[in-house]
Amino acid sequence: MLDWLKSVVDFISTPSISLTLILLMFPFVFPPTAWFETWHRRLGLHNLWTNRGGLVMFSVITLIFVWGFTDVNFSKILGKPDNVPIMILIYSVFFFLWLAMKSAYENDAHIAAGEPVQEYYPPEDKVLVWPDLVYIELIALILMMVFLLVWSIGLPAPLEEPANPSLSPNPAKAPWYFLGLQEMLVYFDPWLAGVVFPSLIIVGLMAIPYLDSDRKGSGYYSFAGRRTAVFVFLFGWLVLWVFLIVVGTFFRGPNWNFFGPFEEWSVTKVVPLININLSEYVWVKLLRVGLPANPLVRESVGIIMLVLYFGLTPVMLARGKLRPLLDKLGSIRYSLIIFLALAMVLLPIKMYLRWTLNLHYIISIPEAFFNI
Amino acid sequence: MDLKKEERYYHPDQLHRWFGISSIIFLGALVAMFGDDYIREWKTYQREFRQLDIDKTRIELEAGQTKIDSTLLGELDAKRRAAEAALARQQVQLDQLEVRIVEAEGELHWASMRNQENNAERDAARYQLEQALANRDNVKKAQQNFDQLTDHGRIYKGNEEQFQTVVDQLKQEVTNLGSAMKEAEDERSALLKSVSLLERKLSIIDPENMTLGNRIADRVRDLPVMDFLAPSIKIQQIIIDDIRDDVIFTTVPKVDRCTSCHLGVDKAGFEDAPQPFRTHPRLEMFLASSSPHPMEEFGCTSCHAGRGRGTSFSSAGHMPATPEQAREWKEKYDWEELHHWDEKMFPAQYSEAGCLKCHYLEPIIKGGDKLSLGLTIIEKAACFGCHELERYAGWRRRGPNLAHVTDKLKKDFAFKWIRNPRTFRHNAWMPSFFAQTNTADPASIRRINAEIHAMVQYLFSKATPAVFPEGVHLDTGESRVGDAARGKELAASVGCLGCHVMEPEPVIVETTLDRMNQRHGPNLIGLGSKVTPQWLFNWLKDPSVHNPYTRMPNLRLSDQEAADITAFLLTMRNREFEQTEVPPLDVEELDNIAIRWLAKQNTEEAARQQVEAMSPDERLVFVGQKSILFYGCFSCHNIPGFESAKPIGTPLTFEGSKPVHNLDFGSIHEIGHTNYNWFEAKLANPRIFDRDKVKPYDEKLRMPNFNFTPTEVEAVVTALLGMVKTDVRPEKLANQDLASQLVLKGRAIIKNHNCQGCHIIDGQGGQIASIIGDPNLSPPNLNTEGAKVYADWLYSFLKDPTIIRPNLTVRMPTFALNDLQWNDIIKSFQYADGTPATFVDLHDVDGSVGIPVGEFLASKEIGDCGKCHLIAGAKPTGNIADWAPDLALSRDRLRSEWMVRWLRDPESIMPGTRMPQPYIPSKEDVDFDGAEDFFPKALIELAGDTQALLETLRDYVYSVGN
Amino acid sequence: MAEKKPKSRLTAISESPVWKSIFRTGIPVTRRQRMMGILNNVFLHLHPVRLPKHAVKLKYTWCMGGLSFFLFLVLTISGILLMFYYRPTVEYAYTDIMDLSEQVPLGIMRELHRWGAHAMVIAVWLHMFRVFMTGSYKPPREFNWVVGVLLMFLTLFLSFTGYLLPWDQLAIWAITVGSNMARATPFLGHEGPGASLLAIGDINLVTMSSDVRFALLGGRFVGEGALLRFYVLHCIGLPFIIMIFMAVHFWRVRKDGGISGPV
Amino acid sequence: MSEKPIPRAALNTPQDELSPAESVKRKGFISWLVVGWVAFASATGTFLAMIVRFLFPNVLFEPPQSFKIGFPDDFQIGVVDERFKALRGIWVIRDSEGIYVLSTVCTHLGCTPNWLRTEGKFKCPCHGSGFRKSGINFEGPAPRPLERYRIVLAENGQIIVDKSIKFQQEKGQWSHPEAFLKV
Repeated sequence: MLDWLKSVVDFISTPSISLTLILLMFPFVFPPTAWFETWHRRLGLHNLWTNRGGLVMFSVITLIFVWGFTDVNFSKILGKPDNVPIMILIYSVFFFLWLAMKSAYENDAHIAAGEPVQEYYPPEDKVLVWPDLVYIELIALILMMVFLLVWSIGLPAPLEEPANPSLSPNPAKAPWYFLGLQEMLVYFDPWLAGVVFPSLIIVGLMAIPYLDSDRKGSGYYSFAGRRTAVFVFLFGWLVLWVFLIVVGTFFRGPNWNFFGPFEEWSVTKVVPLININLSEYVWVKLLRVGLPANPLVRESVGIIMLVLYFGLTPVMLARGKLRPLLDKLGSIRYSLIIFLALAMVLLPIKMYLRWTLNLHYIISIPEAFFNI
Repeated sequence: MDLKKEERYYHPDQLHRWFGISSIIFLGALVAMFGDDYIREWKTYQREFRQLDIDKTRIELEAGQTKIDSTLLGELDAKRRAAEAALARQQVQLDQLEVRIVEAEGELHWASMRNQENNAERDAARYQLEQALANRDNVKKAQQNFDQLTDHGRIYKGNEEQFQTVVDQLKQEVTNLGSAMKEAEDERSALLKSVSLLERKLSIIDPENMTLGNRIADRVRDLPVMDFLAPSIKIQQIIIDDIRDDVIFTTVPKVDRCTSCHLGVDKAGFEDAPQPFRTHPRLEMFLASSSPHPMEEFGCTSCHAGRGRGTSFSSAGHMPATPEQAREWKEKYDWEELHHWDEKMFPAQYSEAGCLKCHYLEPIIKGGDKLSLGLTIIEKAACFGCHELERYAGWRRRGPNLAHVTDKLKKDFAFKWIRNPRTFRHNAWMPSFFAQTNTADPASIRRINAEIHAMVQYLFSKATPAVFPEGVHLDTGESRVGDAARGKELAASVGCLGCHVMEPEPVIVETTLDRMNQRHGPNLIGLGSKVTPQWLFNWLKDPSVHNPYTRMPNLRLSDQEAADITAFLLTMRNREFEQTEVPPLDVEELDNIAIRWLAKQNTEEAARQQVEAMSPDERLVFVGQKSILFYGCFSCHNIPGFESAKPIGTPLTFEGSKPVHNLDFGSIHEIGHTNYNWFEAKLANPRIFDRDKVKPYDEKLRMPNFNFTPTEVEAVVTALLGMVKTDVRPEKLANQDLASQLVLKGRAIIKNHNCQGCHIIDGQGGQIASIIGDPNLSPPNLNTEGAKVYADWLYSFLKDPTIIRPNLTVRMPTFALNDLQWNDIIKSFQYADGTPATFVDLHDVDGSVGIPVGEFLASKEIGDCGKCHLIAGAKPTGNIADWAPDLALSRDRLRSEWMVRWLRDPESIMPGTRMPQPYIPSKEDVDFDGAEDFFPKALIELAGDTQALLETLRDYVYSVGN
Repeated sequence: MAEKKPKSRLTAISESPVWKSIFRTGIPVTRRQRMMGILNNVFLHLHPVRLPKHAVKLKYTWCMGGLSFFLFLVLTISGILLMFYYRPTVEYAYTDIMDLSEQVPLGIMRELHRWGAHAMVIAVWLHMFRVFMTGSYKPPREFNWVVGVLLMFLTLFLSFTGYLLPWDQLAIWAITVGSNMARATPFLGHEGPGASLLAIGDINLVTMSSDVRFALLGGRFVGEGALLRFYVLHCIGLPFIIMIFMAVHFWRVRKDGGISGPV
Repeated sequence: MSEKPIPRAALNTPQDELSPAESVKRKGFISWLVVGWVAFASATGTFLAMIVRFLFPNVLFEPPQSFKIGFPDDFQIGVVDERFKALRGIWVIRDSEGIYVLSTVCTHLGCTPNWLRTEGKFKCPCHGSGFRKSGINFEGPAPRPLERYRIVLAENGQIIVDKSIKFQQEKGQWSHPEAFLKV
């Protein structure tokens, strides 16, 4: 029974399955539109952000970890000193997500009832910084220090074999906070996954205040008034960053093969790694004429597709559903938002293309190191 | 503008102007900074060298082009044109083929992709199957899946191969069509190969031969700021990890950037180029990758010293060979001596100093003649007697034993000799201690005379007569004085001149290693004024009686021979020396000296009383003892009472590494402030640094004067400079393998006992041949000795030499070496020739077939060995000068493999030997009617097999006398 | 008055000229003293004197910004101490780290530093999360959000540069994988798209030894040069930059109207 | 706080703005201002150039890129020689026609693949890229084949490998005469 359960978990953890599940669930958990909101309520998912919901989430996570520690394979991964931060990350992300959403829902209720939000105090109702703030800060620091000391005493920092450039460990992993990027590397070339996407992340984050023209919802937790913005942010942060880190840390083993949490990290594991470029699909598989010599002709399909993706989609959307957005933001801000969003969505799209079609590159010009 | 209204103090114009001006200056300063960083000596040299290389390549190219046969080239061109035209006629066919190839390749690509995909699936299925088998779960399904994919794989692979064949065939057709063209092209490019290589080189380095793009790039790539992208001008650097630079706290790998300017140093063809581009003069020894010292493994400063990291003329630590060169450099390179870096470059004349730190085990360093000479002089002059030198730790005193001096000399002679040996023998090795530049004043002379009297007294009072071993018959009377004329002949022929010269007057001969061999022993002049006949006779009979550690060997002279030589040697006298007066002993001075010595530990008054309490003779002995200690006579001589005295000089083991500021230049400013300038001056006149100094006598410099010639000074300085603290990792040092060490251990004994005075060993020595006149009557060349003779034969021969060549008058003497030393010598020969086995069974002669054939080949009609060789005692028929060893000695003496090697080609082993190559019949030689009548049947069968026939000859030789 | 004596000694100290010269306000008991205590202290001066009530509620702030700064201070102090025992050379780096756990007194400093760094990364992320969820990036705080994003990036880069210093397999391979992305930088990396366009004639200008990765590593692969460069960046370069941005960040918090809150 | 005096300079009153006539009059200093800013901006640019240039040393203390590996006969036909993997970062492979040298750097992210003799392929442990013995990639994320290095004969018959010159298959460089040593 337990073995069966483990194999189910292993199966569900496969990125293609788990990502699909998450993508399906995500809009219902964080409804970006009124339609989803209805279903969100109907499914009772709003109960997640209550004390009871929090307790359930906390219990489930703890249960998984406790269960994990009883398993030979899972405990090996969980027990790695440098993976401990991930556990802390998981706990704290869930806790603070719950805390933020709970506050937001409470505030939403207040707003709906026409009352001031929880954070609201009349302007004249102020407190002196000494000693309240100074004091809680001091206590927070002391507790943080205690936390660090206990962590340090309980867990020695890792030190592996001396550096050896000719012997790469299997798998060789980046620091955990970059494992999201490393996971992207499976699907994109380094120049995209390692350079362009991180730059877009930074630029996109910095652009947030300039793109989000909605002035409401500043200074208090809220969801209902800015559900789309929160949805996009949480999608980027939770799914494309934290989730990928968790996958990269816990589920990527030797040869960068995927391993379920309860699976043994076997170096001999073989999965069919078939990579077919879009050009090969077109010219070789479909037309059976072999690849044209000229790279631009060869990759024309991919180039056209990408141009359409980035060029046509915004126009189509502007004509359709997103017309109000365009009107509200103006064309520059609108294009920027759509571009960033399309780039963000390109990642899961490419993942699915890889999983379903074994698609290697949409555009593949290795001569110029230009692969997408 | 109303400043007050605007609440301003400065007028904006003023501020803007100052801002503008300061910004421009700032910009200018930054640009100047880049300029300053950019202009470097080595860049100029690299540009110049490139031009040099271009010019050279152009000349080579021109030469190459003229060498090409133009008619042949024309023919080939025509052939190619024809092929081209033929190919053009088939263009349609070609185009069709191209189309078909593209089509087929498209199919092939598809098929191979399908196959690859299937393979990937199959490998994964295999893993699944393995997992299933291990877990005993779903095996059947996994097996089925795997089998199916495997089956598919077989089909897909076949499919792919099928398309591959089609593509290959089509391509083959294209190739066939173009084969004539390709052939023509190939022939043409083969003809032009050397030229096109040069052309290619020029297209890379010569702007005139570059494409436009490359010419622009050539200009741009070395511009300031840009020059990190793809510079053509860059610092060249060699890092050598196992030769280290000492930075006191630790050592760091050597880093040599010399080749940033010395760009042609490792390339042949720049022998006549100006510096710094010239090719190294000994490329076969250094820098070339096939040489023993490849550049990338040794760099430059490992040998030449200097600061390898330096990239400018001065900062590299260049040092001029002469003051003229220094002036020239100052003018040309703005040279100044590098400060704050001890290890400056060796000036050109001292380059060889660099060899020693790795080759320190070699008594004679091949290719380092000056260094070897320096070391030999150091050994001969016995510098290590007074100066501790680790290299010579454990070496014995080099001068005569004075424990039995009374047997040999008179006091009179001793006084005059000590005062200045050169008055007796113009080239004495014993240095001059007295009346040097710092002790020539009357007071010093007075003291010196008294001291010499005292030393002589000490020596003669402590000496005892030599004790001869029981049963040794030695003459003690004068009756044995023989015939001087016969003695002269004997001395010339028996081998004395291997180690001694007889030069009554100074001769102008450059000091070389060969000359040092000849001057191994003293110049044999004036002995009649020096020694007693008895002593000389006894000494010649057996030198070890008087000095158990003497290196003079025993020539096994008969009593008559010894007497004759004695008589001859005694005829040589130095009348002038004999007539020199010995000044009387100055008793007052003697007392003063004694008091001064004693007053060092006591009050003056007590010292005086102590002296007064001594008898006159005691005073002499006391002062004599103090003086011997002061001058260090015991360093070279065995003197009773000083058996364990310590050396008195500064240790020289790491003299080359001594910081210059530890050398006292005194008031000598006319020489350069470097260690080698100091060494030069010191060796030329050891007292020079006392000039203009006021010192009591016993604090004056007392190193004696060896009267070195400039050549000798240079050689010794080379050796001294080489004595450095090394940070060379063992793997880089020379002679770290056991074989080399064994070779060199023996070679050291060989050098010490001057075997090379008579024999040629390692291509060096054997000067006695020039005195004997005929190399064939001289001691043999010992080339391949280790491979030649059996170890046990050699051992017994060296212990007790027997006559091998009866026609030689020169004799192999008996050396008083112990068994360990003999073993070292024998091993040295063996390891040098790669035949280290000690015990070898004598060759088993095949008596049935070999001997008769060999005998036939050696017979009078064919080889006629008996013409020169003794055969079991039978005298040769030929000229006595051509006599050769008795063949009967061969079997016990000569190794069987060496014999065959020797017989095959004697000249290659002993250049100049009179031994001819024996006649060995070939197959054709025996291929005539009636050959059976002439040749033995066995020989005819073997004919053509040189090795086998040589072996029969050897076997015959071995059979002689057995 | 005798029973009041001990108290008066304390007051005597707090009223002594020395005390007053250092702490100008005395013990903050009165309202005025409490205000002046904040105003007169260079460190506490980061805070305003008075705050809206929600700003002292942990449920609102989570204290993540403060903790990030505190962790930065912990890392600075422990980092400076570690520098006394650590030499950034390929010979010594690894063994020095080993000695930290084997012989250096309180070598646990390394654990504090490493885990503190991880904690700081998490704290910075959560801080950003909180700021987003409360919409605090909205005007007038847009620019401070930008600075905050830069600070987050710098935090990651600081952590990344520190990751190499133990010079073990974990370190060298994490940095090899991480820094190899740099060689694919468009135009600036020798294996990046467009790099081959930067050529004149046959001469490629962007090569293995002239691209952005080389500038980062000081060599063509992760070796001695990389160790030293990462050390310098980790200990001097990045802390210097991050401190400048932190100063701007804190300054702007105050200048943009203090902590965010509902109007 | 309104009782605080406001500096006059901070007041943007209409009088402060320059009339067109005034601005013409001030042309002289405006050009100084322009010169100043241009010079200052260039100087700042130069300063940045200095920082960038400083990051690229003139020499490298890395192992030499060109080295000898022995004679052609030292290598057996059909064998992937791993002797130089650790020290030099190359595989030397001899086939029936000659010898070529492969880089041990995976073209994906620079890990070091392993030669699996039984499977006849190079397999990268980091992300699972696979390469054939020729260096051609056939599985995993590697975007292109392994690189080959320049290989030539020295005058004494030894093989010289020069890692500073590399040949990429996708650029068609493997047919270059120095990418392959005919034996």
